[in-house]
Amino acid sequence: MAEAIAFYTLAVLILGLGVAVVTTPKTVHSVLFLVLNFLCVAILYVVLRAEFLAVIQVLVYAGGIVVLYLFVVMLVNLKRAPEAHEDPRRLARLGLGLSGAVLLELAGIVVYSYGRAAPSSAPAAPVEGIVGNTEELGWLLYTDYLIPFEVASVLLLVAMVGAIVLARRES
Amino acid sequence: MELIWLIPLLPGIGAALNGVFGVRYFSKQTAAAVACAAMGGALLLSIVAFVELLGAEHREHLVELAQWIPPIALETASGIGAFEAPWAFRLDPLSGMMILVVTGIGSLIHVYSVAYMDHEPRGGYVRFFCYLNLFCFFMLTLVLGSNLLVMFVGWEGVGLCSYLLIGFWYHKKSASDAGKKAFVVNRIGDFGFILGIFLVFFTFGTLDFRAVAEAAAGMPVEEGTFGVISLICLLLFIGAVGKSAQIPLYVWLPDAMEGPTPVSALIHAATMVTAGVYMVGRNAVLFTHAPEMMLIVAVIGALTALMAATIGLVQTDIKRVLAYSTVSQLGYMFLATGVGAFAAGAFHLMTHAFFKALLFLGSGSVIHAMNEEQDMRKMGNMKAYMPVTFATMGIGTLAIAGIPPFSGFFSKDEILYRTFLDNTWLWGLAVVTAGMTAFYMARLMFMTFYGEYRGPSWGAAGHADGGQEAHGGQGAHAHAWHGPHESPRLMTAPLQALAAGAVIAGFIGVPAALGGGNRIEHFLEPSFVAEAAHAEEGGHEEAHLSHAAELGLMGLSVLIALGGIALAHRLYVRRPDESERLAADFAGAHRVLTNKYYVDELYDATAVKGTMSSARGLWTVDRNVVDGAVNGTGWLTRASAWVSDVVDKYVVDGLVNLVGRICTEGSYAFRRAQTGLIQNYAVATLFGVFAFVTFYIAVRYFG
Amino acid sequence: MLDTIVIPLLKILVLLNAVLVAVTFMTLLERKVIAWAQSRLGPMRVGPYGVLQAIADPIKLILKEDITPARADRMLFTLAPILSLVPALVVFSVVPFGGDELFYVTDINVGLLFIISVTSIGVYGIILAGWASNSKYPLLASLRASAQLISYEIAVTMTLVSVILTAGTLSMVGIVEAQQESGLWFGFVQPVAFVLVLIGGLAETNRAPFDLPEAEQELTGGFHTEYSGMRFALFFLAEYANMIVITAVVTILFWGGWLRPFPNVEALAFLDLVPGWIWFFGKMFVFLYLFIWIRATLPRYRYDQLMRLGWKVLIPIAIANIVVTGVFKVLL
Amino acid sequence: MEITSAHYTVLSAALFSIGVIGVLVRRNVIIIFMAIELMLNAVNINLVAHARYLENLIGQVFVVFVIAVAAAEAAVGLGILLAFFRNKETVNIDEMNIMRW
Repeated sequence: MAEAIAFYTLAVLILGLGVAVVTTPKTVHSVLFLVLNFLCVAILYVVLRAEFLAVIQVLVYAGGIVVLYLFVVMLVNLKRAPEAHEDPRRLARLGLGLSGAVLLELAGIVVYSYGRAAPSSAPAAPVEGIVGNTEELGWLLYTDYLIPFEVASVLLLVAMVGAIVLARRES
Repeated sequence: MELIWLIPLLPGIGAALNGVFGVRYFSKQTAAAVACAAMGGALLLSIVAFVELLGAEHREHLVELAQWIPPIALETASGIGAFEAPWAFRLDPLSGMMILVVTGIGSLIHVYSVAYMDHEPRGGYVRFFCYLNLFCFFMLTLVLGSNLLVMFVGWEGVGLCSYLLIGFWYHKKSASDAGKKAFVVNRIGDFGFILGIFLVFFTFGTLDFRAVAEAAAGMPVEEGTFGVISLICLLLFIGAVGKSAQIPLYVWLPDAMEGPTPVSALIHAATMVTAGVYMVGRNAVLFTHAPEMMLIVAVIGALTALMAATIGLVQTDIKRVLAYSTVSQLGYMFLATGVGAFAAGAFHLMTHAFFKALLFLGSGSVIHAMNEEQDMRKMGNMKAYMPVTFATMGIGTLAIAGIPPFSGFFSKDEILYRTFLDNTWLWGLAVVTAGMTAFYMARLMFMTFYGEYRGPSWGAAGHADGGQEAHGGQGAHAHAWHGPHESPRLMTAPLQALAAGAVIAGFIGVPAALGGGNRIEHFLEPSFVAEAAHAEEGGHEEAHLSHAAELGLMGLSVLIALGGIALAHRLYVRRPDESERLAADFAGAHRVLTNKYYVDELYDATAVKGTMSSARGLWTVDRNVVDGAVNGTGWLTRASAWVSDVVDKYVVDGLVNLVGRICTEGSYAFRRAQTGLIQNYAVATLFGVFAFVTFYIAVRYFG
Repeated sequence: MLDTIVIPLLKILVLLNAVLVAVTFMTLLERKVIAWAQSRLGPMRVGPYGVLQAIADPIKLILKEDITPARADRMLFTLAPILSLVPALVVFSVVPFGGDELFYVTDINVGLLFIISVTSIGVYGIILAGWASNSKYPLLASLRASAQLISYEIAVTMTLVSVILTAGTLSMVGIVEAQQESGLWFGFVQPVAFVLVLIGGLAETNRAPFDLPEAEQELTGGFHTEYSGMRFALFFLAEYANMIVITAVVTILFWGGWLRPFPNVEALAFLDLVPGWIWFFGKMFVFLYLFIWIRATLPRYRYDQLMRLGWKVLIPIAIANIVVTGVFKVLL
Repeated sequence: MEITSAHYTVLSAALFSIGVIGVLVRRNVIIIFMAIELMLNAVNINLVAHARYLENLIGQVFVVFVIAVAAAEAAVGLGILLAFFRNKETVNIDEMNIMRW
């Protein structure tokens, strides 16, 4: 029951904020909604017993990536409205319709298939309730997924170098 | 004897020096000195080598310088053999005699040339000595070569030098034509020679003379048959015929007189033309194993001797008379070899070298004195002007006529004697020839040196007259002619030396009938027989007549010779008009002889014209048939190309253009898709997702 | 029901009030200390020795007119101070003031990470404040501030990694317990980390000598130039709350939290008579005093020096510290 | 009223679709980037939910990588954006078509 309340509240928030991100005309507001969206997602992670990911979500997404967006929004000092020019050939409506259609299809598949098969219920929460799985995750990351982990770190290094090179002013 | 390789090499070095540096840097004196020094050195070495050879127990010495052709596997009659040829020189009695002849007479002629060619400008002078030295180099290589291939190098080399020297005055068309003629005619012979070499290798698996001789000695004598040895001999003899100017390839030699006189003396009298005889002698063992070929050789020799002598009877050009005389004498030598008297042939070769060189040089002296006049009809009474030349030439004439005790008598008489033993018919021809020889030589002497002076008067007028037949170099310098005169010392000295040789050379071959030991024959004997055969047949007694009969034959030939001289004296000294009457009486025969039996014309009409007309015929075939075929093919190609073109233009190009058109037209439609709007592309991607999901649903839930 | 909702709510209530009260008195303390440092008396009028100044100030701020600039982004202008304060307060939910469950709201297993991540949210308040003011100085100040915060956050987080390595847990309670087990405060084990965290903490709270965002001489008052009244008070609260958070964290991580000195030495067992929370607040007070002391003593950094210090000194040292710690951890 | 993984899946799909719509409809590149982040988050929700329901931590491991890639993408993407903006003074994607020629 509590989970249901949490889920539906968060779901509504997440979707609503998502829509707000996409629809808000002002970029800064959009960024703000995105942060809130991510925070809600983080809370959803906590609901899903993924505390570590929740914290990481906040730390990396909210504290890092979105700050970056905010910076860029502020650095991009536009003299005219960002979406002033519209190419007549763009197929925005078709895209909208198609995404809607895909969503409906996917939802249909999910509902239909879950309606037929016995829906898998969440396993019982661990007794301790509050003990998380951070250590377990750490073990997995540093043993079975060591190489992907290292690759990801190299990717981040490359991205860092690339970003610096790209953003640096030609002197 | 170890240094015999230096004998050919010294003139070679001389030629190289004169050829590479001399033409540009040497003065006349230097060039002459180099050439003469080279020849002198070669002569000295030859003498030393010959003396050592005489003292040696085994009179054969082989010096192998280097590998020339490394062993190559080639098929022979007896399986796979190794074709190899070393640079090797062999000194044995025959080659020893030859090198003495070549270097000795060569040296004298070099000395003679120093004076004779004095009128030449420096470039030509040096060139002449270069050629002369080169010739000696090749001639000595030919003589000393221990195998057929080395000999062939010399053989071709002397051919080349002969060509160069005949055409020495190359601005004169007749001279260059004569050079080419000599070269081409020699090629015919060389063709046979090299085929013979191939066959020798194929048959015996080696080219070394000694090895070939040993191998051939082991084979049966081809009596009455014409086997492989006979074929080899035929081919080799063809080569010899070309080089030694025998029927039918003698035509080049008279024309070769276009060259300078020393050249005629050295190459076309003393040395090169005898190479054929030498080569046959070298392969004596082969020839003795082919009796049928021996007969052919003898017959051809006898016929050549007779024919050349008859032509010589009526020639008026002093050098041509000598040329035909040379051909005739070469015929004698082949006659000798043909009857198995190799030593006699070689003996005659040597004596002939002396007296014919003497005669040529003498004639050169006369020509020199007459300011390049060669026609005997314009000479006369020359003995008054040039006694030394007259005396020496007289000795030469007596020698060639076979008057004892001059050298020609001994050698010629030996040949006649051996021929008589073998074949009386041929002996008859040879005796007739001997008479003719005496006649035309005496005629030459009488026309030149006796009677009244018939030449042009000297002074300015004479110069123009004499200049007509003069060589190109003559007109180049303003040398005023002051009438006939004795030649300088440098020219007369060799004449005297040769005259001495012509007198005494015969004494090394005094026949037994005259109390001599015929030493030359015994000396040369090892060269003409295989060692095995030599040991085996050492005690073989040859058929011979009694001394009395032999003396009778000698007397007969001397008598005939004297008769010929007497007739000439009557016709050209006492009653000169009678000769003209005779010529008029026998106008037809005289014309035939004057025109050398029309052989040149015959060759021209057959060989040359035939070649030309067959070439023309082939050309016609080529134009009509081959070209027609080619053109037909071309036409066919063009026709098919036209068809292909049409197909290509309308079918293939149509397809290609259609594809292109489709692409072009299609691109007008499709290029609208490239809007540069990333989102449109993303929409396309999304459409893919949509299509995929739809398909999935259709298959999964409705399929 | 009681355990899961009522008790925590009560705890939160008490904690919030305590923090807010503490903050008000912090302002007074600061004014006093600085005054003493400058041989002044500080506030003396309100109450004895000016003690009641701590209450007068908030009242003044609340009563002041709340001005919103005409061209400001109203929504963000309102939201910014809240975004600034809330994370600072939220952090307290995982700060244990004593070993007993009574003294903390919750103890999650990623406590330290939680603190780091939530503090990182605080930067939004500053950036949005600057942006929403639609004014040049606040915008510049906010950009400076956020850049500074992000830079030093990296250094601090990396430094904390070494502490986590030493403790072997992310839980705040667990870290204190680890110090009890080892018998040594981590301040002695990780002195370098302590200094780094202290410096980083100064920078993160925009305290002198790193108070660039509020540099009056350059920016007329920093990102909150356009703010007044209650909204300004919220920023004020947030700053001091952050100070308290930093001191609390430093206390917990390096100085044993509620533990007495030398917790394993039996001879000093009499020190246990003093309750743990008093030890805790005592230590915190020392650091708070240190912060004020530093402000009164040190001059301000230049901006490029500040960034250079963060990126080229602190971060490399932090990384080296991690490596050294890791090596010792493996070897011992 | 039990919450099953289907709920999370539908939530994920919906958030993803919102992201897709954002990418396709908006012309501001920054917002498009953010929409992409939304899509990534939708994926993450799905992964975490199924990690829980399938009792398999690999889903969470994957999320870590997704976040890392998202961070890299944001850094490079925004770097490109800044470089582009310096040259063309625009963030409108309809004006970013110079590569078309």
